[in-house]
Amino acid sequence: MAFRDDVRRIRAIVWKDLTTERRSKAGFNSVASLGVTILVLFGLALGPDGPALHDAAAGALWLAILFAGVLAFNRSYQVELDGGALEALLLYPGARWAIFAGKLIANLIFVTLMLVIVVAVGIVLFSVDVPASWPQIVLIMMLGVLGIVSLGTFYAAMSSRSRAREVLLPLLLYPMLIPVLLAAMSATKALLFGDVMNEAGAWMQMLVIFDVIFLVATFLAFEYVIEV
Amino acid sequence: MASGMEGGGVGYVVASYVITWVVLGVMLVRTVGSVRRARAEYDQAAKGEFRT
Amino acid sequence: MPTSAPLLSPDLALDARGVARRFGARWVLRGVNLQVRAGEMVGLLGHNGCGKSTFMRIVATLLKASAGDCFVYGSNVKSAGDDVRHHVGFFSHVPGLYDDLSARENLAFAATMLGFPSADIDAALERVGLTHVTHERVRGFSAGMQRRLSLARLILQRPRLLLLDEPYNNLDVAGIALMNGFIRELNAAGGAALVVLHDLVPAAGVLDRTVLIRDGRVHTPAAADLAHDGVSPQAITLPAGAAGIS
Amino acid sequence: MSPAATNQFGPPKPAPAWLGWLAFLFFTFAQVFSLMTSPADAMMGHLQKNMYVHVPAAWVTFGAFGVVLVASLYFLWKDDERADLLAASSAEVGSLFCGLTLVLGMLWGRPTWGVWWSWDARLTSTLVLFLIFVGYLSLRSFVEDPHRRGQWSAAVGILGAINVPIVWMSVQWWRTLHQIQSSPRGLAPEYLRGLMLNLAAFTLLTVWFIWRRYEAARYERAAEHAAQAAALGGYHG
Repeated sequence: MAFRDDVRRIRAIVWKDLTTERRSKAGFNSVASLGVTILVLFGLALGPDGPALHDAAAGALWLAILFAGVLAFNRSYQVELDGGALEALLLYPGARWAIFAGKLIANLIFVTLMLVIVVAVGIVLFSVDVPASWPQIVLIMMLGVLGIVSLGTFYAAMSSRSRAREVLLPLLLYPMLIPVLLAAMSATKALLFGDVMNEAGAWMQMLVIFDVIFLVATFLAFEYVIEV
Repeated sequence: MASGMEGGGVGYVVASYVITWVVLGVMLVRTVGSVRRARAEYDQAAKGEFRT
Repeated sequence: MPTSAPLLSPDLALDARGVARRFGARWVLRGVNLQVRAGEMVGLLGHNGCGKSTFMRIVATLLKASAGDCFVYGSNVKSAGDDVRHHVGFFSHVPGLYDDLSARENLAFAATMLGFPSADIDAALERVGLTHVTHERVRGFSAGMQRRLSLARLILQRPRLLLLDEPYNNLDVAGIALMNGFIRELNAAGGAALVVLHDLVPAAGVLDRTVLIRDGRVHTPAAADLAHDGVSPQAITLPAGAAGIS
Repeated sequence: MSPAATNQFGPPKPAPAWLGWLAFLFFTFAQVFSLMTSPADAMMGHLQKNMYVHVPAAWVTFGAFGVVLVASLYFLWKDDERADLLAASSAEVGSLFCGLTLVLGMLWGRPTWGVWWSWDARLTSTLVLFLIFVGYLSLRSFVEDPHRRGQWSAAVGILGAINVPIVWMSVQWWRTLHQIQSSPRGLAPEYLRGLMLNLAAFTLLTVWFIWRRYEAARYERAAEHAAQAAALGGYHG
């Protein structure tokens, strides 16, 4: 009963976040364009040399997603801060984790859509040959995005409500994301090069473990950061 | 590992110890200073309480 | 109403015992004791920054008290926040609406979050007089319209303890009548209300008594107290026998 | 009586004066002793002596972070502000030792491996730990409200503590796939004695530093309470 209410609340929050995001149009377009711009900058930094670009493609893709994603996380709380909506949100009965779950799912959809655009552009810019194992790459991307979004949604709940939020979120978030990013980058890179050392599977396992650990930790700790 | 290390690297060792001692010294001075300052502030506040 | 908390004093809608709160080094509330019985409407006065809103936010579980205990229908706001949130409706000075959702969508979201997904949203909108803007985005609403929409959310919720923080701000005469009608209706159903005010006139005939927060504590005001805090001395006579004045 | 009433506290019990003297005298003794007694290493020469500062500094860094973790968990559990102050003091001291560890590691790495930095698991996770300390301390400086600061920094501290071993694990993996790890050698007893002495000395120093920082934080908090009580004539109503 109560659980079904919470599921309904999660759905409502996801719908609300995505609808407001869709209607304020500028949001998604600018974040996705930023992701593409970062890719272009990486391309310029790594030189016109074809093989070098190909080598660095996996890392550049993930960093572009990370840098653009950070903007999305703060934005998702900005909606709540305008007009004191967060106060109203916290006044509704129901479990606190439902709020986190709703925001997390909305951010997951948002970042995934952005990822589709960034990856499409990245394949062209970095002359990536899509390997036969592309379904595995898609799976790794979903796992990596899940890790980034769960920690990002959690830390943005604090940074968006503090002074200096632009600095604070990356400062807190990036060191926490090192394991997830390392695993995601390594797995993607291995698969792009045909996984000759058979390491992609192991990286994927680690990614699953990291995701589970960080999801559990952020779900448990969310109540402490959102109240107060 | 390089074997031509005997006698070499003394500069690095000296630097390590100097840095460690300087850092600890600065920490000591600052810590003692902060306790003293906080203590004085507290004593003043507590005295104010008795006056009123 | 579903409650699982032990009922310490179920006939008390609100029971605050020594509630204190500090911000940094500043103690805003220094031991508020206030009891509100079910069915009682209490006005809360005090000059700006005296802690009225802070107290309301503590009761609404939005802030934690630094010391003291506070119970709503027997549930501790600190340890049984979720039970308290089932009872409390908070009308704060911020609208708490989403600018890019329409009036109807805002209410539908609120209804789901409150756990009443099948609530009659159109009836609530009609009651606050916003039927003509049902599908318009809140971004274009005036401050008064936003207040009315927030009131519609309270109408959906029908809380047992109403916390109103300066509810008459930005409301026109019709809006004030609407607000008072809603308060009386909840009162008739046995609900209680705590109303923060800086002007007693619009609340004439609604309140059973008024209290004053000064120096972080609750006082029962004398006329001189009210003058000190910027409320006209005549106002004190209003709540007692003022049913016919407005 | 209520749990939050524990957040009303007076001045702290000061750290005993002898502890400070003991810590610094013992530290001086340990340093001199280990420098005098250890012969030049066959492989590393005098560079080996870096061990007596580098290893203990790393050890107390992780110890201090352990205190942050435990104090943060206790704070969320009991809502006792003193635990929050202890976590903050420990993070301040720990971050300094963490920075020291990194610098000393570079001063060891440069003559040994020929590079200032190598991306191995130990170095990288120490660097990440330093970044987490920095994030933790800047979060504290950006949030004024003590309730909020306590809960937020406790959450950041706990998640950071979870993260450090995970970083270590993932970097270890990353490295073994690309390059062979340098295997640690066993330590001769004449070096071990000096190392143990220094480990004990650094631990004692750190305990004293954290205690004094905590003492200062407690005085500051108590002064705030006292000033308020004086201005308003007591708070218990």
